[in-house]
Amino acid sequence: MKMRKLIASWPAVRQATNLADWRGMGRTVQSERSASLEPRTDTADSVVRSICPYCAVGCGQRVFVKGGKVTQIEGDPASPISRGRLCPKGSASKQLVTHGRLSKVRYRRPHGTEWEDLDLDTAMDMIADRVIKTRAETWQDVDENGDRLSRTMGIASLGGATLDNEENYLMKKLYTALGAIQIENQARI
Amino acid sequence: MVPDATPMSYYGQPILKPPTWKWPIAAYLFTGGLAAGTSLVGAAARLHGDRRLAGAASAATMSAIGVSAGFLIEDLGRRSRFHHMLRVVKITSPMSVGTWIFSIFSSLAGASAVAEIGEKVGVPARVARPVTAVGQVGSALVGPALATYTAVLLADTAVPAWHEARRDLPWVFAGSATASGGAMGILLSTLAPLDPSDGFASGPRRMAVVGAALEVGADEAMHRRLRAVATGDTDKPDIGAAYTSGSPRVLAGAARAASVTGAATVALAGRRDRPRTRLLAAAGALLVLAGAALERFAIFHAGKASTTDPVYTVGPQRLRLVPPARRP
Amino acid sequence: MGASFGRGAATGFQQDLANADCIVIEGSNMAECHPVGFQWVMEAKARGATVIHIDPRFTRTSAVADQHVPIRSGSDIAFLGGLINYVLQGGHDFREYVVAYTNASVLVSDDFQDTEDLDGLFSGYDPDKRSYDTKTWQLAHRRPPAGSPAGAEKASAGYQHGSGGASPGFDGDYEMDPTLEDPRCVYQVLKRHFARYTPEMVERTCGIPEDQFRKVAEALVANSGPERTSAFVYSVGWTHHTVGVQYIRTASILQLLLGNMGRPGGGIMALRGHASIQGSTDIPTLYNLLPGYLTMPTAGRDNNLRAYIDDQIGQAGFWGHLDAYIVSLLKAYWGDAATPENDFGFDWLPAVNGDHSTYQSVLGMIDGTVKGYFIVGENPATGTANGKLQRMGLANLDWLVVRDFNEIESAAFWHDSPEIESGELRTEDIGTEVFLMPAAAHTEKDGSFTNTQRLLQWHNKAVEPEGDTRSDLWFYFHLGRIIRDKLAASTDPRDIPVRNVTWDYPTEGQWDDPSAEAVLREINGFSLIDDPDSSHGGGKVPVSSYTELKADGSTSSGCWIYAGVYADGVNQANRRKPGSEQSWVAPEWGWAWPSNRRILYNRASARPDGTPWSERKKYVWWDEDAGKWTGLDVPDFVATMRPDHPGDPDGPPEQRLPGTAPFIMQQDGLGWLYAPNGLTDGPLPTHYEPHESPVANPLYGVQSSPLRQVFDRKWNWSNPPVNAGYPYVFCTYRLTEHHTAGGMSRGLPYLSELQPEFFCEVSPELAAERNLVHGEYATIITARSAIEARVMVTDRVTPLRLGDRTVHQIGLPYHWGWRGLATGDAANDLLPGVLDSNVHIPEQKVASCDIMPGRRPRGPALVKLVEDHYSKAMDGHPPAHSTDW
Amino acid sequence: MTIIDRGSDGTDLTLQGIGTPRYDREQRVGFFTDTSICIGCKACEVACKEWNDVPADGLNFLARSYDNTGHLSADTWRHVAFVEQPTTDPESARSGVRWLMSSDVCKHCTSAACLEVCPTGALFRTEFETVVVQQDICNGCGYCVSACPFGVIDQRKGDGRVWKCTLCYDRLRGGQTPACAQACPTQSIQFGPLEQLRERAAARIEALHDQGVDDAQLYGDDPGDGVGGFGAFFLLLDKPEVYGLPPDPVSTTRDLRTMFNAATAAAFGLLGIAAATLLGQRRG
Repeated sequence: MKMRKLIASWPAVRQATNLADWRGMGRTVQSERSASLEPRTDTADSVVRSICPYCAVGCGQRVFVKGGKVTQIEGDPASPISRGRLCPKGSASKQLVTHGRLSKVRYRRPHGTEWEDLDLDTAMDMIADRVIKTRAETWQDVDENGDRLSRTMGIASLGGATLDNEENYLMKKLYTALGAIQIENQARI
Repeated sequence: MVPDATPMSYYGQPILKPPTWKWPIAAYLFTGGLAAGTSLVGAAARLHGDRRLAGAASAATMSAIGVSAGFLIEDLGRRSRFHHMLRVVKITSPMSVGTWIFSIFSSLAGASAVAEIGEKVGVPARVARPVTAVGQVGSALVGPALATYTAVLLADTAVPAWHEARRDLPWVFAGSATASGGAMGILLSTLAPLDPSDGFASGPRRMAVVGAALEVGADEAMHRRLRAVATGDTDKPDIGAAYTSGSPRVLAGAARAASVTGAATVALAGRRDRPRTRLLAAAGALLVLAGAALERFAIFHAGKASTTDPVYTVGPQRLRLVPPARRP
Repeated sequence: MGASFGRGAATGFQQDLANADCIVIEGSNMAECHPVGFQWVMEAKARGATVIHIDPRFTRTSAVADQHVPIRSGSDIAFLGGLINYVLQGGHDFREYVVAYTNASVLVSDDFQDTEDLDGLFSGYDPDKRSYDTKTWQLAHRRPPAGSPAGAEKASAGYQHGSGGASPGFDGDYEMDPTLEDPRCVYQVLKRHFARYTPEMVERTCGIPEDQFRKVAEALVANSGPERTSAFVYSVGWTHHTVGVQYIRTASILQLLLGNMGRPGGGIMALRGHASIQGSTDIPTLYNLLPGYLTMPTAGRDNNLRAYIDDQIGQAGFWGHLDAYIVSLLKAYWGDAATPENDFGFDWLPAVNGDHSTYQSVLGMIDGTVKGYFIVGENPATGTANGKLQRMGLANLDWLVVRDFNEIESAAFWHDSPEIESGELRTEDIGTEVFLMPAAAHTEKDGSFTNTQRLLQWHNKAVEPEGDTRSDLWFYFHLGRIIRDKLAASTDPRDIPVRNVTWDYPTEGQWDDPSAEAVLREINGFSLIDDPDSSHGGGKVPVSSYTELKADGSTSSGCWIYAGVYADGVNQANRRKPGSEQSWVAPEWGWAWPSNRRILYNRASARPDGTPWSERKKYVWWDEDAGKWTGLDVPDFVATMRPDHPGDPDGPPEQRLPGTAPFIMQQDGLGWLYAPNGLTDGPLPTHYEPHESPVANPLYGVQSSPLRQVFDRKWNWSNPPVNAGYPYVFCTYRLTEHHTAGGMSRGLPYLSELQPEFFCEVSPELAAERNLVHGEYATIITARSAIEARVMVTDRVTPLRLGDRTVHQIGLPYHWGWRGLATGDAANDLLPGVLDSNVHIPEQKVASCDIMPGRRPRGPALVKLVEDHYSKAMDGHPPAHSTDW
Repeated sequence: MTIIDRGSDGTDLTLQGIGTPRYDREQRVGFFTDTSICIGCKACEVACKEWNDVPADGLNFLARSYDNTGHLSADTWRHVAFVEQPTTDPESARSGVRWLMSSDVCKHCTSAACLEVCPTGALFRTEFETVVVQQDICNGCGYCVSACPFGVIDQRKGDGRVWKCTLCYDRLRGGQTPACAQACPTQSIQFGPLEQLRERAAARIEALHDQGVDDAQLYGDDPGDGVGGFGAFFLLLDKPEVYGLPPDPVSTTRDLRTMFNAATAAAFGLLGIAAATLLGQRRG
């Protein structure tokens, strides 16, 4: 029986049986794979509404996920701003989030010549110690004419425009509680 | 300066993609023609009753077929899928038609060769003999198609130097196949000398000479036709220019020289099949074979050359177009 | 924007550009840098609008514009001033609008002296302190304003109220002349100020032929008035100048005169570069601001909460509720620890005293005062002006934390940088300890961006981050948690705020991510009165608008202008009602601050009596029967205030403004043509040459802005102006294919192959003059450094005729750096650190340079080339203080 | 010029014209690329590559204005061309320069040379009447590469098979818009039923001519051209060759009859000569 099916599926035979396309340019030569093709977005586990991370137009993006991996990022037609469209950078978002990503903490010791490994929790602890130490060493209670400062001029921070509002909020709140005031971001360049 | 896009093209960039085929395909054009020509010699010998020459020719044909198949499969991007060529019978594709011609030709010639061998190892003559004859003559009848379909294959492309030569290429290839067959006939008969009394030996010589003449004549006609297709460009005035520089020019010249001298030498060797003339004829045959092969390579390279310069594509097309009528 | 209208943000939204009859794109290359937003300009063009692009280069925006006007980088005020002069001389202003909604009719005090009188300086200039005393700029009042004494001695406050009105202390009770005849009224002051900005002067200063200038002027005038509106679009092409804020002021004045503010198809569209740069100024990771454009306490001035409030609270308009906003913020920060008794923890806030912007910090690193540095999603080593200065700072730190997707230049400087290559730095000598932490992408975390039209849009987490990759929310939450644990037992008073800060966010997921929604709820704010019988059954109830915030500590709000983003307990930023299923204003997609208004000051889209200016430009109007304002958008006005409301001096601050005052954040509710406060460098924009210009100032004796901030020191010397050593002008810009400093694009194959190499764009004439060969290399040199670029000789860059001399301009896209796939020199290495006095933004869009064919030298020879060239330009003199020029 | 005879149901084949198999279900879809509103952003190039996982093809600075892609190939299925031209038109508001931008793509021809010459049936006419290479069939014979009059399709190095735009065949089967058309910020690339696109293009060209843009021209909208009309046609602002497009492309299959006749004649010629030269001898 398998042989008969094989013979019947041979396009040359199908040219004879399906005279509409006897020249062998359409359905008769369509392979099994082509006949069952479907877009990977249809077979995604989930699609998530997102916003492009690049510029401030704020284009809507749909992120398709399968097996815990991002399989496609394209425009969100529902967005009244972008109407489903994207620029070259926005269209490259899938590559941005999947290509060449650093996934391990890198650590360089003072005067070191190489990157070293460092596990995340140790790194967090080391950074916290350094913040506390530098803050203590450079704390200013009052200025020269006795006006309250209660700040450290030893710690600075740069960045925020590519971050979420919530991240900016926690950063400003933590730095302000620590008395670090030299906080800046791309709004100033 | 960002070069102003010359009106002829986009930064001088070719319009077409160069053919992906490499030298094995050019070689196949020759070996295909050779197989066809040789099968004709073999069949004639078979009909003529000269079984020794016929057997030699059959062997030669089969080896040419083997080499041809090797070339064809070698050039494929995905060699393991060579059998996909038989997936469909497509009359709009000269390559599909050609594949079926090649298959039919090979199976007939193959059957004949197998039967001949079979006879030697015990298959009764009354069974083997007819298969050998019918196979060989059958394949010979398909041979000409095998020789000329490749011309249609090249012509049915956007390659200017090939498409504009579509009326002449088949005759060039036919002539070339005839010459090759004749030449191979001469060589076979020198290796396996015929009975001098038998006038057959002069056949291959005549075939080689007439074939070469046809090849050279058709080639000249092709060049004249290509030169008639103007491009409107100054340094490459017509499509014939594809043959006037680089390897096409060298190959075309060599092909012409080899074919002509080869044919002359064979002609000089005359009709008598004597030891002295046999050597001369063999030398001529080799030259004729060389001429045929070089002719194929010349056409192959000229075709590629004509895709790398947009002049050959845009020029003729623009001259052919009435200046686009200004819409009201 | 803040000084002119009361809020420092885009006044409209991108879709509204489709309603414009004329769009002027200047200081922006919208088709390349905001291509998907540009569809709305194409929509306007399809409806017959005129699109004009004014840019030193002919770019992809110019290719589809109706008119491209090549302009000399750095001369925009001369051009816009010329347009203002054209409007004023011809009386083309939208008179009814101007008289009702701007301070054109207000009289300026007698002792104000204009730059026309003092050859480039305003009255009140103190050359030693290089600042102005704004006493002489004030407007004339019939009676002294309540609160601070009239004309109090005040240094011109910086652009503190990015989004607030000018600093308080005034109210609307002015001496006025509605006929605009009185020589002391703002209209006439304006007329005299710009009288010399004639079309001939514009041609001599900007290199714009007169016919081109007139074409723009006529297009703008023809497309303004009741029936037609014009829009301006700008971006960093304006802000990256030492007089950047004044560029925007000039456009604001022009748009006010033409009556385009607050109206559909009008306004000024500020296009921001990063996904949430507007968000990062609203909830500012900035030194001088607290969330909602509240100022950081200033040492000496704001010694306690009462002083802080009294100094800044507005007499009228919504800045009148400053107390409610600051108290609500303190309640959000300190929670229950903030009580009326301890001034709601006001003293736990650190104080600022002066400019602590990023250049001061970098100089601090070089001088050793700044020891620790966090770089979060930014790349200063190539993205900030004067890359070498940045890298020298990084090399002198004790420790550095970089959070990004890969090893960007700012993380690799210690083993791979131009200075390592030139030998100025050696890896072993660099003592900086570096932590490079992988950051999560937008698909790996929940959160909201605020885009260029003040719209908060939520992006949902799609996948979990892998390996050590974490979101920055995770990083700061856990860093805060660890620090608080380590300081839990501390008795040191400085650690009190660290203990009191509210830090108990719920965490979720396999990496204990703090809930971004919880943070947004805190930003939105709660009413804290535990009202058991309220519909929400007591407990903290999200406030629905900033009008609900109280000053008695009964409400909290992390950012008052974002109050309402969590109205009714729903994350409004995550609303996704498709555009096709709602009006073109699309109010139910995301949430725009303030209070989801899409066009600000939209009261001005109606006549003083509340009826629309025209049927075609109807937007918001007074509905007599319903007794409230209505229209296509949320009215930017007190909903029920009648148009003929006279203004109740004793009522709440917002009631003190009359019903005809569209600019509700301003003290007087008027659009400020003349800005007596809010700007450090003058009430009116004045043309000054860029800090480094090959041309002398044709209008005034003062060459460049007297208040520009310069740091004359090693690695930051300036090119002397009008100097043969640096004869050409260059400007930096972006391309569609790459993103800012390249961190998010030069590592991607699909983008790198579109623009693989750093190139410079030069005109055929300059190429001939300096024999630069198309496709080959050229070296561009300034006092800071020399870089190499492939040469693109193109007609799209035109030499400009300024009177009898020609100015050549060179275009440099600044995306490149030495890490990633597409590598090259960084254009920012050429630039000096010279800042605008209002907002401390460096001048990155114009400077002078020289250019020569061939590649740059490698190794120490590079430093020698730069130094030799500089000393030749200074003909041997040592580096001079650039403020003397 | 042979008119492609669609015949009743396309069964009538004349060697002159090649009927196109008709699928009852789907309507023919295609692209209309209006280059007059293209802003050269290359979103189409990236969106195409991201959807189809097309390999990147090298970092090479071409110094051809903003085009560093060069041309269509096996690894580039959308290519944006940039042409800088000095304008002599005094009235033109531009400062003496015009910058043409156009996103090139496979034309999905009505009479597609690649499809017609493909010997294995790898290339086939889909139910949307687009032309697609079936990667599980193609054995890299390369015939289509020589046959394409536009130089669109090409063999991929290291892979051996040929690749080109599939008009997002898988997306079409899911009822979705091709990736490039969806991404295009100004809808210079418009996707839809071909008939509709042709009407839209006619109206657009009319409007442009009224606005005095005289050299605006449609390229590939005429079913009577050498390839029976394009499935992806263009509105250009200059002659096609300025963009690297052939002015009068032809699918050589239209001359197939003459070619086969010539070959048959030559074959008989060969047979004749052989017979004459070899069989003319009497034995001994």
